[in-house]
Amino acid sequence: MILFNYIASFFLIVLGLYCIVVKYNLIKTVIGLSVMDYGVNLLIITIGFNPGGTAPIFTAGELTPASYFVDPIPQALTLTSIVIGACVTAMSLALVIKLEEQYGTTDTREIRRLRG
Amino acid sequence: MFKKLIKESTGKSPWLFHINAGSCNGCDIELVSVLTPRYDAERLGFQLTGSPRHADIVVVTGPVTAQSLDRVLRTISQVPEPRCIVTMGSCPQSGNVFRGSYAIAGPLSKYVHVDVDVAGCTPKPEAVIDGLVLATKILEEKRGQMK
Amino acid sequence: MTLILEALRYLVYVLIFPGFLFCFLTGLLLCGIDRKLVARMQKRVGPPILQPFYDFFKLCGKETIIPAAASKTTFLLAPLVGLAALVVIQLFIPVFRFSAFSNVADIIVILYLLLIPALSVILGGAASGSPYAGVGLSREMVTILSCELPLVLVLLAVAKTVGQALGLGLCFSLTKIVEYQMEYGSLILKLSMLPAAAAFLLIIPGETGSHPFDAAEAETEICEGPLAEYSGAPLGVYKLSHAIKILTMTSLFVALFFGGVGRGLENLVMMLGVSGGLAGALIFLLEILVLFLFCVVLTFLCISVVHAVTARLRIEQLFKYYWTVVTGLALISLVLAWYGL
Amino acid sequence: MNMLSLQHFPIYSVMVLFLGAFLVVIFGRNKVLRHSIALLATCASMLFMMALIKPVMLDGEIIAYWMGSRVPAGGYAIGIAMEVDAMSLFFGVLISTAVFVACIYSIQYMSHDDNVPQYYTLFLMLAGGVMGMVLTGDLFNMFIMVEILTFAAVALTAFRNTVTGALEAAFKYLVVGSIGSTCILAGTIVLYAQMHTLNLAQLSALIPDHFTTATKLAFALLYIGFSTKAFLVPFHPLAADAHGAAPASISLIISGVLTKCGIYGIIRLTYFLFQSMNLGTTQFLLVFVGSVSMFVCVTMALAQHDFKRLLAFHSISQIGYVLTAVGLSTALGLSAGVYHAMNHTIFKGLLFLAAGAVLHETGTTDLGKLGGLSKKMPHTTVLFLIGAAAISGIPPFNGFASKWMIYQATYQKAVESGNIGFLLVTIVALVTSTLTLASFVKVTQSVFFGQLPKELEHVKEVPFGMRFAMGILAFLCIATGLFPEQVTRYLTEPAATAVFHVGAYINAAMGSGYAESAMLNPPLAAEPAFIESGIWSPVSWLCLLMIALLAITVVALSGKYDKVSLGDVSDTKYQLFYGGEANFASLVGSDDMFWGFKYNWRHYFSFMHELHSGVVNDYALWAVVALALAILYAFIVM
Repeated sequence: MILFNYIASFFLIVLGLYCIVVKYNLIKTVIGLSVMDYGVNLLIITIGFNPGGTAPIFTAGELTPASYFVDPIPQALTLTSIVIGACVTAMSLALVIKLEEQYGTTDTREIRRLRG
Repeated sequence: MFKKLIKESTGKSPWLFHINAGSCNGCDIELVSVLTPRYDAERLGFQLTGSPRHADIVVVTGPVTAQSLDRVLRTISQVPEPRCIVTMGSCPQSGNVFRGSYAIAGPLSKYVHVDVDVAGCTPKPEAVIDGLVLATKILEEKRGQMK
Repeated sequence: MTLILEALRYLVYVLIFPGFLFCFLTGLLLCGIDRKLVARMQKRVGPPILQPFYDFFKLCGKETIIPAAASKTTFLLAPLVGLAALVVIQLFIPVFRFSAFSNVADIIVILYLLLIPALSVILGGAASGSPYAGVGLSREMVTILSCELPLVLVLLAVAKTVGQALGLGLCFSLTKIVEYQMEYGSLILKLSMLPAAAAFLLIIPGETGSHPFDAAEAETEICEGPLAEYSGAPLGVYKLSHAIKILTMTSLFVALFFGGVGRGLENLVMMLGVSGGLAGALIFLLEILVLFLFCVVLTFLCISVVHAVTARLRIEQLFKYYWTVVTGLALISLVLAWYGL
Repeated sequence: MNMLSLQHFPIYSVMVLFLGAFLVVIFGRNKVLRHSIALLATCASMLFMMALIKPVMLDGEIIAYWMGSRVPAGGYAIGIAMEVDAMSLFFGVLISTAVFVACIYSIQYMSHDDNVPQYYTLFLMLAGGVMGMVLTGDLFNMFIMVEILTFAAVALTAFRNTVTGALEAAFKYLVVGSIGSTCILAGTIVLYAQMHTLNLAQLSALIPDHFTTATKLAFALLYIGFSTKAFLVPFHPLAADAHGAAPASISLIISGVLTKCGIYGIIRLTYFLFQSMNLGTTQFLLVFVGSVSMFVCVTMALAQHDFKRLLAFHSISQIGYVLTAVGLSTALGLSAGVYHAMNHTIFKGLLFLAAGAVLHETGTTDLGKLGGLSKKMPHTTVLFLIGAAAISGIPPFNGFASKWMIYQATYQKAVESGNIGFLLVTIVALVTSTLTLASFVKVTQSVFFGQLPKELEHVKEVPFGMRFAMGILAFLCIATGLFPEQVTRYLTEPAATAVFHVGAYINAAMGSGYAESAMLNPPLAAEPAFIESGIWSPVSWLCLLMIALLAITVVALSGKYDKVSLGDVSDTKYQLFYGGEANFASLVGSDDMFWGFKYNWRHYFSFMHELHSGVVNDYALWAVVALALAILYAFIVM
C-alpha cells in the first residue's frame, strides 16, 4: 500500500511538471504548480506514515517506549507546505489576472516581451 | 626656457588639416603627393591629421562653394590657436574659372584672415612645400606672440 | 635619516629611473626611431629622430579646447591617469637584475594595469562626446579584447615554465622570472617558449595600436577616433602615452624572454677585470644600454617593418586574426609548457 | 558582553526585521513612522550581526541557539536551532549591510510610488527571510525562509506592475522559483526519511557515513533547488527578467543578496551536509556550472540594450566566478570565492542603485534613449564609474583583489591537480573579465557620456539620500579593494576556515564529542593553508600611481600649459567636429558597439537569442532538464 503512495506522489510531481512544461495557458501552469505541490505533500505524509500507528497525541505519562504512532514531524511539515502552496497559488492567480489585463491573453507564447 | 623650446618646436612640427571646399580634386592629389617619397614633406615635420583639433595649418582647396562656406568656417574655427590658414590653388583666392557663378561664395579671404596663398592650377608640389614652410614661419611668430 | 634617504630613493625611482624621465626620453626616442625607419623603408628621408619631442612640445604650447558637450574633469584627467599608469607599469618591469618595486605587483596585476592606458583613451573619448570617438572607442575596446586572450595565454605559459623549473608549481612574480633566466638562461632558448615569443611579438603592435592594428585611431576614416576632440597638452599626453606604451611592451618582452642576457653582461664585466662599486655601476649602465638596444630592435621588428609592409585591417579581421593565429601560437606554447618541454 | 547574551543576537537580528514588517503594516500610513521603523529594523539587524564579528570570526566561537532551550537529547536534535558559524555570519553581515543600504536608498527612490507601506512590508519580509535562511541550523527552516524570500521577491518584482514586463518577470520567477523550492522541499524530506532529523549539524554528521542512492537523489534535488535561488545556468533568464523589472533597491537585494543565499545553500550542501568536496566529481560539477555561468551570462550581457537587464546578466556572471572559486575546494579558492561574493554584493549594489538613479531621473533604462548624463548627474557618474571599474576588475578596486585571488586559486589548482581543465577555467575567467569591461564601456558610453538627447535636457542630480546610499557602497568598494589583506584575515579566511571545521560545527550544536562518536572519519583538524603565489599590495601601488599622477600634473602646470579654453555651444569653436556639419544628434547604437567582436561570434549570438525565447514553458523545461541531468549525474558519477 505504501508503495502505491510513493508511486502516486511521484506521478503527481511528474504530472505537475509536465503540465507546466507543455501547457501554454497561464491557468494551467498554475494548476501544474499546485499538482506538483500536492505530489510533494503526499510524499511527505507517506514518509511519516507507519502502518497501524496511532495518532501522535499523548498526555503526560502515557508515552512509553512501546508506543507505536506515526511520525508527527512530516505532518507538521505538510501543514506548512500546504499553507505555502496555497499562498503560491493565490499569488500566481493574482499575477495571472493582472497579466490578462495587461496583455489581453493567457497564452504564455504571447507573454514574452522580455527575451534575448 | 620652456617657452623658447615650445616656440622652436612649433616651427618644426606643423600638422596639416585639409579642407576640400568644392575643389576639382587636382589640388587634393597634389597635396598628397607632397607627402610621397619624392617630395617627402615629413622630413620637415609635416603630417596630415584627421581632425581639425590636432591641426596647426589648415589647407583649403576649392572655390568655397555656397554649400561648403558654413562648413569651412566652422571647421576653421575649431582649430586651436596658434593656427595658420593656407589656400592652395587659384580657386580659393579668386574663384578661378568658377568666378561669378551663383554657387560660389569665395574668395575665402572675404571671411577669414588667410596667411599664405599658394597660387597655381594646380600649384607644383615644390610651390606647396614653399608655401607651407612660409606658413610654418608665421606659425612660429604667432606662437611667440602668445603669452 | 634613513627614512628620508629611502623616500628620496623611491622618488628618484618614480621621477627619473625607471620612472617618468626615463619613460619620457626613451619612449619618444623609440617613436622617433620608428618613424625614421619607416621613412627609410619607403625610400623617404623621414623626419628627424627628435621629431616626437618637437611634436610633444608643440602640442604643449597649443590651446586646449574643451568642447561644450564634453565633461570637463574626465576630459582633462583621463590622459593623465593613463600616463601615470604606464609610468607605474614601467616601475614594475625589472631591468635585468634591477627592479624598482619587486614586491608590489605580479604579472596578472601588470596584465590589468595594461588595460588602464587603453581605458583612459576610451574614457577620454567618451567624455568628449564626439560620435567619431564613439566609433573609435568601440574599436579600441575590441582591440583590447582581441589582444587579451593571447596575452593571457602567453603569460600563463611563462608562469608555468618558470614555476615548474623553480619547483613552485607556478610563478607569477616578474622578478622571479627574470632571476630564473639569469640562472638558467633566457626563456627564448626553450623550445616551448618560441611560439609564445612569436605570439607576444604579434601582440605588441596590437597593444600599442600601431599599423596595421590601428583601426581604433584610423585618422583617415574616423578622424583619429577617441582623440578626435583633443587638442593641445592633453593630446600631447596621449601621444606621449602611445610612445611609452611601445617602451613598456618591448621591455616587458625583454624581461619575459631575454632576461638571461643580464648574466652575459655580468660575465663580460667580470672578464674585463673590473670589480667593486665600479663594476656594479658599469653593469647597470650596460644593462640600460642593452635594454634600449633590445627595445629598438623589437620596435623595428614589430612596429616599423609591419607598418611599412601592411595595410590597415578592418576591426573584425583584426579580432579574427588575434583569436585564431596569435591565440593558436600562444596555445601551442602553453600546451608544450604544460607537458614540460 | 558575555557569550550568553550574544547567543540571542542571531534570532534578534532576524526577528527585528519580521517585527518591523509587522509594525509597518500597522503604522505604515504615517510616512515618518514608516521610514523610521524600516531604518531602525534594518540598522538594528546590521548592528546585531556586527556585534558577533569578534566572538565568531576572530575567536572562532560557533553559536548554537535552540528555540525554547530544547537542546538535543539522546543524540537527536529535537528542537529547532539557529547555528551561526563564521560562514553564516559572513553572509549575515554582508546581507544585513546590503539591506540597510537598500533601505536608505528606498526612502527617496520610492517616494513617487503608490502603496509604499506594502513595499516596506515586503522589503522587510524579504530581508528577514534572507537573514533567516543564512542563520538557521535547520533544513526545513531553510526551506521556509527560501519560500518567504521567493514570495516577497516575486511580489516586489511585480511591485511596479505598470512597468513593461514586471508582471511577466514576476510570473516566470514564481513558476521556476516554485519548481526550485519544491525541489528543496523534496530533497529535505528525502534526507529526513533517511536520517530522521532535520538539523543541519546532525545531518552533516550522519550523511557522509550513510551515503545511499536516496541521499544522492536528495543531493541532486537540493543542488537544483539552491541553484534556482542563485540563478545559475540554466536559470539565468529569470534573473535577467526579475532584476530588470524590479525597483532598483530590490534589484540590489535580489542580485546582491538572494543569489548569495543560493551560494550559501550550495556551500552548506556540498561542504557540510554531504562533505563531498573532496570528490573530483562534485568539484567538476560546481566548477563547470560556474564557468559556464560566467561565460554565457557575460556574452548575454553584451547583447543587451537595457541597463538593468545588462546588469542582471552580469550579476550571474559574477556568481559564476564565486561558484567556480568555491568549487575548487581549496582554502584559497573558498576564501577568494566568499571575498568575491562580498565584493559582488557591494559593486553590483552600487551599479543597480546608479541604474535606479538614472531611471528615477529620466524614466527609462533603455541604452538607446539615454546619453550624456555625466553633465547633468556628475556625482552619479563618478559613483557608477567606481562600480564599473570594480566589476571589471580594474585595480585598485575590490573586484580586482578578489578576481586576482580567484585566478591564483584556479591556476594553483590546475598545477596541483595536473588537470589541464582547470587551466581552461583560468583562461575563461580572465577573458570573461575583459568582456565584462567591454560591456561596461558600452554602458558608460551610452548612458553617461556621448550626446545628451533633447528629451533629457531637464534632468537633475538625484536627491542626497540616494547619493549617500551609493556613496557608502562606493566607499566600501575602495576600502575592501585597498585592504585585501585585512579583509581576508578578518572576514573571508575565518569563513573559509569554518568550512574546513565541520566537526566543530557539529559538536557546537550537538554537544562536544558527538562528531567523534557518530562519524567514522570526523573532519576535525585540517588547518587550511592560504598560500598565494603572486604579489599584490594595492596600497603601495596606489601610492605609486598617486605620486606619478601628482608629478605629471605638477610638470604639466609648471610649464604653464593651462591654456584651457571653455565656451558654450553657440560658439562654433566649441561645437563638436562632425566633418564641418552643424551639431546634429548621432549616437553610436549600443547594439553596434562591439560590432567587430559580435560579427565573428554572430552564430553564437543568434543561437543564444533564439534560446532565450522568453516563454515560461521553455524556462520550466530547462529546469526539468537540469533536474534530470543533476539526478543522472548524481546517480551515475558520484
